[in-house]
Amino acid sequence: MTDWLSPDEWRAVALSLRVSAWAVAASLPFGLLVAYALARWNFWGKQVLNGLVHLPLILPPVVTGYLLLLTFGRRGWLGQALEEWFGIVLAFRWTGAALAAAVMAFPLMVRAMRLAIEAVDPRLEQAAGTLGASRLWVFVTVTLPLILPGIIAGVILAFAKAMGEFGATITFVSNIPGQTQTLPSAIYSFLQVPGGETQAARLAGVAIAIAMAALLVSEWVSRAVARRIAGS
Amino acid sequence: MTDWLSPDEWRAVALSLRVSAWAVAASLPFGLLVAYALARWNFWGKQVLNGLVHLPLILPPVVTGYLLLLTFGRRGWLGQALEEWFGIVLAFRWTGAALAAAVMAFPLMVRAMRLAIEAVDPRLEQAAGTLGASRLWVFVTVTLPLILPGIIAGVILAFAKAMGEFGATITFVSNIPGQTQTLPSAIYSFLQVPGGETQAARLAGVAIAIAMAALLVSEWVSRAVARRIAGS
Amino acid sequence: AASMKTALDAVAADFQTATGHTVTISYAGSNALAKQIIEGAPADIFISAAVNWMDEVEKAGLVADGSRTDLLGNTLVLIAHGKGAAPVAIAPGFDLAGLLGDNKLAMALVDSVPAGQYGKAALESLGVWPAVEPLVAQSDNVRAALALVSTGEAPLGIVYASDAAADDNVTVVGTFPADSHPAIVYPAALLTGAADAADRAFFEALSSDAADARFAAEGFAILN
Amino acid sequence: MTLSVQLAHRFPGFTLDVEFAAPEGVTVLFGHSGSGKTTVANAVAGLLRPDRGRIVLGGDVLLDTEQGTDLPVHRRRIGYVFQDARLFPHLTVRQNLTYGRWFAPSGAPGAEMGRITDLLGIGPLLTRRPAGLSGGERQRVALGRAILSNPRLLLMDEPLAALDDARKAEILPYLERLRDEVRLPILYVSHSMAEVARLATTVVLMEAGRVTATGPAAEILADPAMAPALGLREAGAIVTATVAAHEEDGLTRLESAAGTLFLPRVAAPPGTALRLRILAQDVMLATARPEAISALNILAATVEDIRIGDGPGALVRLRAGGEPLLARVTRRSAHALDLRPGRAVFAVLKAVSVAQESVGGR
Amino acid sequence: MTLSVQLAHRFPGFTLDVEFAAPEGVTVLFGHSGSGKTTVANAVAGLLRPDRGRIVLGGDVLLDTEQGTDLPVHRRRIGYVFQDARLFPHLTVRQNLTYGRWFAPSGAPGAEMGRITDLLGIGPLLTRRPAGLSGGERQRVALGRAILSNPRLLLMDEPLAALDDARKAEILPYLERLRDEVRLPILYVSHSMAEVARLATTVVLMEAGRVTATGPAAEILADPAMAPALGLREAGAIVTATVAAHEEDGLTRLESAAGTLFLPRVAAPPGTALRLRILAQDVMLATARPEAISALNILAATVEDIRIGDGPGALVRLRAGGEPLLARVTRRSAHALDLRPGRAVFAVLKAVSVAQESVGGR
Ligand SMILES: Nc1ncnc2c1ncn2[C@@H]1O[C@H](COP(=O)(O)OP(=O)(O)OP(=O)(O)O)[C@@H](O)[C@H]1O
Ligand SMILES: Nc1ncnc2c1ncn2[C@@H]1O[C@H](COP(=O)(O)OP(=O)(O)OP(=O)(O)O)[C@@H](O)[C@H]1O
Ligand SMILES: [Mg+2]
Ligand SMILES: [Mg+2]
Repeated sequence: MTDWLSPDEWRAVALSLRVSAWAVAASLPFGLLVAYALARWNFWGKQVLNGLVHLPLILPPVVTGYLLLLTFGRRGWLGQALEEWFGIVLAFRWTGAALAAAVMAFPLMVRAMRLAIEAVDPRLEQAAGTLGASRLWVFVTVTLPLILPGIIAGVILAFAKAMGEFGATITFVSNIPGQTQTLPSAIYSFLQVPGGETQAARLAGVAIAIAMAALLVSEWVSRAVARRIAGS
Repeated sequence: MTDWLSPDEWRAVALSLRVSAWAVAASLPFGLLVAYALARWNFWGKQVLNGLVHLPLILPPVVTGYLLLLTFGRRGWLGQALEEWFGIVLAFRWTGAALAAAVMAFPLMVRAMRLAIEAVDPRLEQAAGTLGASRLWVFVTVTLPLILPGIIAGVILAFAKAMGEFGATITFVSNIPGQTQTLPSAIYSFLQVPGGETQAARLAGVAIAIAMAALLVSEWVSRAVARRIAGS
Repeated sequence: AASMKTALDAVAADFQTATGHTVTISYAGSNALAKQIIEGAPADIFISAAVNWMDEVEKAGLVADGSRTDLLGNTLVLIAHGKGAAPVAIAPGFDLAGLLGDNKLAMALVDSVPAGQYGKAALESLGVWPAVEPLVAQSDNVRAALALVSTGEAPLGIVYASDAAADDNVTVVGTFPADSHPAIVYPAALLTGAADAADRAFFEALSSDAADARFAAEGFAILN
Repeated sequence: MTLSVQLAHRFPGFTLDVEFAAPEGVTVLFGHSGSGKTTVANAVAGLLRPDRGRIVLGGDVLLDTEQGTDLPVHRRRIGYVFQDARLFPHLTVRQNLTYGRWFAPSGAPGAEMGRITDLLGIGPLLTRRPAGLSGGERQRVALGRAILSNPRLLLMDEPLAALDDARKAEILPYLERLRDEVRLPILYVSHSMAEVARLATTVVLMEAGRVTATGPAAEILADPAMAPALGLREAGAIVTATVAAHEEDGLTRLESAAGTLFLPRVAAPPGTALRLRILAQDVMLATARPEAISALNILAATVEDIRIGDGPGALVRLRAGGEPLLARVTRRSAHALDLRPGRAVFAVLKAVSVAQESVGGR
Repeated sequence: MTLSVQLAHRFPGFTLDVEFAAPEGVTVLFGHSGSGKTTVANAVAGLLRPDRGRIVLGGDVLLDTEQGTDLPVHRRRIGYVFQDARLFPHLTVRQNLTYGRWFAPSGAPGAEMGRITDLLGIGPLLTRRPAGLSGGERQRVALGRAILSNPRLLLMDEPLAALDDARKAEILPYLERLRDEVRLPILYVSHSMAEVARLATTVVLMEAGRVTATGPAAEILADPAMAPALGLREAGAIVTATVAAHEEDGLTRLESAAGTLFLPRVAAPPGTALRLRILAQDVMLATARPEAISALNILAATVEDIRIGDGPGALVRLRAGGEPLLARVTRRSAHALDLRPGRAVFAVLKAVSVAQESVGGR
């Protein structure tokens, strides 16, 4: 088992999992908030926020990575502030890779959740209100369970994207084995050297297997939720 | 107007628009079909299809581009077939760039549409059935109008992704000014030379402007549809 | 530069067995690495595939005084798809366009990626660039250009000799004269952040005979 | 066109097992909440595939699980008015109404749009979308949509429950006309005995997933044994009468085997045969012909049977000139008047008691 | 706790402009489909913000558009039974029922879960999810959910429309008890005159977005001028009576100013004051005391007024020992009996005519 991947490769697999999981988990609350705001609220600058969210999709990943480097790098204004005030260093750490993956996956996550929120029947939320639930409680007890399939869809899209993210990550946090070398970076490295294709293919296989497993689990959960709502 | 972008850059802008528009338009029917199948049908290999659709998200774009090259290239089995039977050549043409963009954008498009389809109340479709509409007509007259916001979301996500797609495109169809040099390729080139940042930023600005315009239009259409359904 | 992975990994492994120090190498495009270093990357040694990006780092004052050295060189070759392709005589005015016909010439990005820049300069100096220019398919790196030839998508390509060596599906059909393009140089330098002796030791080790053998095995020219 | 239905289906916790035939006219499915009425309707429409069953409409097999026949929903041509209206939210009211038209075979007679919208009072809503409609408005549009789709069978699941009495009174005669003129068979789910009595040709009584009684409406409604199932207040007999004349003070004189009856103006020309539903509780009994009383209809009758229940009441079956009648009196009165089979009595009935709703064309 | 409502709102094509006060007890909003009943209910619940208006519940200002007050929905504590049930599809029936509990202030009295589920007959459904419920089951769960949320005011939008008569008859007494024991004010939207008569303390009659009449139920229902609006069949008077004794043959004797009345067993102990609704069409008039007749209740009365309409009928207002009574007879009978103000007559009323539904506690 352990011998068909080198220790560096194993570390890349583990790192990719960690980076993707954190990227998804940490961006989930923000994604939900932004999706809800875009779906339900009217506020000044809504379209600007909407555009910002989509930005990582529109720009070549390298550009996004470069912007991240300029903003969150050691010399970047936000990067410096984070380091000074909270001691959080993103540059050239796996946390930075997670940030890059989260940013790249954010538009996918938000869109899926937003679609789901827009499909919720507001009359059910009204009913919850008349039963005494405040807006927040309505969200937690009615909206949230009803959009669960959308959340799952958003999470799985984001996870898949995070697993495959490469351009922004390597530009922002480089390709340091064991620290920032994710599966896609490792694959890239192999593709850069003569004869590396087989090894790249092996790693791609690992990535695919992980993503498929996540996909199957998500489908299964989604279906269980849908079946419950459709009545036993 | 014309002088702040070079002719080559103008061509890149025009090409990016053409490639993205075609990528979205051509994959729309397939996306809809796949989304419908995944949302509503139960068939053997459903999870395999689901996995395949997500593949371009999981793999580093370079790998996707490489696989496209192996499949749709001149020597690729599908590429040869297409050329022999239909005279369609994808390699080194803008059509190939459109294919790459479509493939990369496909998972986003399908997910959005699938979520929308899953949110349609099947009781309305049943009602249409009792009124004499066959499955296809039910889809056209009831399901389709009701999932319009989802279709729009899918289209705009796909369009944005197509505008930003770089890795798979350059790997598959290379970068030939006027033929396959899209905006992201041009931006990438600038970032490869010291001091090219300003020029890259200028092009990125163009890409952002185009995508924002598309985004605004889509939001506006979506809202009009939603308002109509919510009762004038 | 990413294309040095095989050789450099071996050098690092040798160094580790010899000294017990672990070397961490980050392979990425020279431009990305340079920018990262300028933005404060915790790097000790920078090996660039192009002179200009080392210049940038030097301009930023991040190169340790006097440490910059031209570590490796490379040769530019014309490759063709398949085994045993007929050699092409590369000389001023040679009919490259004619050889290509309707097909493409695979190169790296001619304005931004070093291998492409060298290639373009060579073709210009040989006077064939104007005829070939419309036929050039530019990839974002040499490996992708190689892949185009290797798969037969493009019949001919211009890549480094070090890349061409390992691919069974391509044949080197000609080598560009060294004077037809600026010297291909991989500069290396100790960075100002590099403090300890181990950093220096590895930097020295890069120029050792053992390292030279490793690099030479991968097709690089030893400049130092 | 007869509809014959035979179904067996299990939900967790509920088992349906019914068999009935619905001849021409209106067949009312009557039963408590949760007795399986909607489930039957869904199976007939093809929205639910039962575990086992056979459904035949006028010779066409819609479903036969044994032979594997299962006509798809849209080929059954069954207009279904759902318990929840299910209007298409993206279409205007007019588009909802004409939706079925697109698919109806051309050349079929079909109801006119204008007539239906007038009848249902939805003319002013035509350009609106369903989202802003009131509950009753929705239900009326749904009714119109089903009728206008030109079906071979109308399935109505409590179509009038959300409507006020005045609106009901307007729509019921129209449904009668559909039944009688267009000869459209109708399967009608209802809780309202008044609607049952008014419309039903056939009654199917359901209880907990089973049919407990089925038969022509007149028989079922006049059967004292059915009174508990139908609700005591709703027990009554159906008397067939012919319109004799419309008198100038607004009354209509009808002749029946039971005797002459005066009712408030009946909207039917002289000579028309009508079914009158006379509720047991609207009939008083007297042993001597009452005089100086406001009741116009006093029929001589003979007691056939007395059924005394647990409560204070007694249900008396009478026969007046061959027609059955039911009267509900107190036990105390039954005793005081010495009612017993064979006793000659007078059935006293106010003209206004037989409401328009209980007069149905035949 | 009084609810006072004053609202003005415009939808395209519909204008609402109402003002009424709902004192303690049940206030019934009665009106045709589309007259604006649900719109009023939504505004009271806080789901619709009207263009202008002021809503005050027991001293608390829920809404005052002039002062800019607008209490959010969840702080109004108004239990709302919607016309469409709106159950939460992701929760079980039990979770739906207890949903409001989480938010109700603890210590408030509150209805018991077990009692409510028994009453509504939804005990066996507790572990199910709403998707598979029948129409009536849904509505019952919605009713239970609203009651169990421990509200300060119950808003009910046709809560019983989807229910069969038997189930209605079970639930109505419970609503009466809520009204009388818990002293929960109830705003009740209904099409059913029987429900109005049974429950209403106050009636608000609506027509096309306006209030056409409002007042205590007894007055509105006994007002002959209201008969057209209420439906002729539903005109009737309300008589206050006290339970005197339960006799052994199942009848209950009641004493009222109008005289002694016998009704089928009334579920109230001797001494209880009751409101009886006596429909005009259930009252016969005689100029001589009828003998040998099954009717047990014969009251001496005096004609006060005769109102002759367009049709064949006449509505006669009587007074029997100070209590008002209404009788609906034909013009022909009015003529034959020579009815005119001041004439002494006997009002004949069957014991069984006053159904349980029309007997309300007071
Ligand atoms: N999908 C389902 N899963 C489980 N039970 C179901 C399902 N559908 C219906 N039932 C149950 O079957 C019974 C019959 O339901 P149905 O809707 O046919 O009743 P109904 O007679 O139409 O009642 P109502 O008058 O209240 O509408 C109900 O008890 C209901 O809970
Ligand atoms: N959002 C809206 N836009 C336009 N018109 C509306 C809207 N909501 C309600 N209406 C109209 O206002 C009128 C009153 O509606 P409302 O729902 O209050 O009626 P209702 O008295 O409850 O009727 P029903 O008994 O049929 O439920 C209706 O004619 C309806 O079409
Ligand atoms: Mg039902
Ligand atoms: Mg309403």
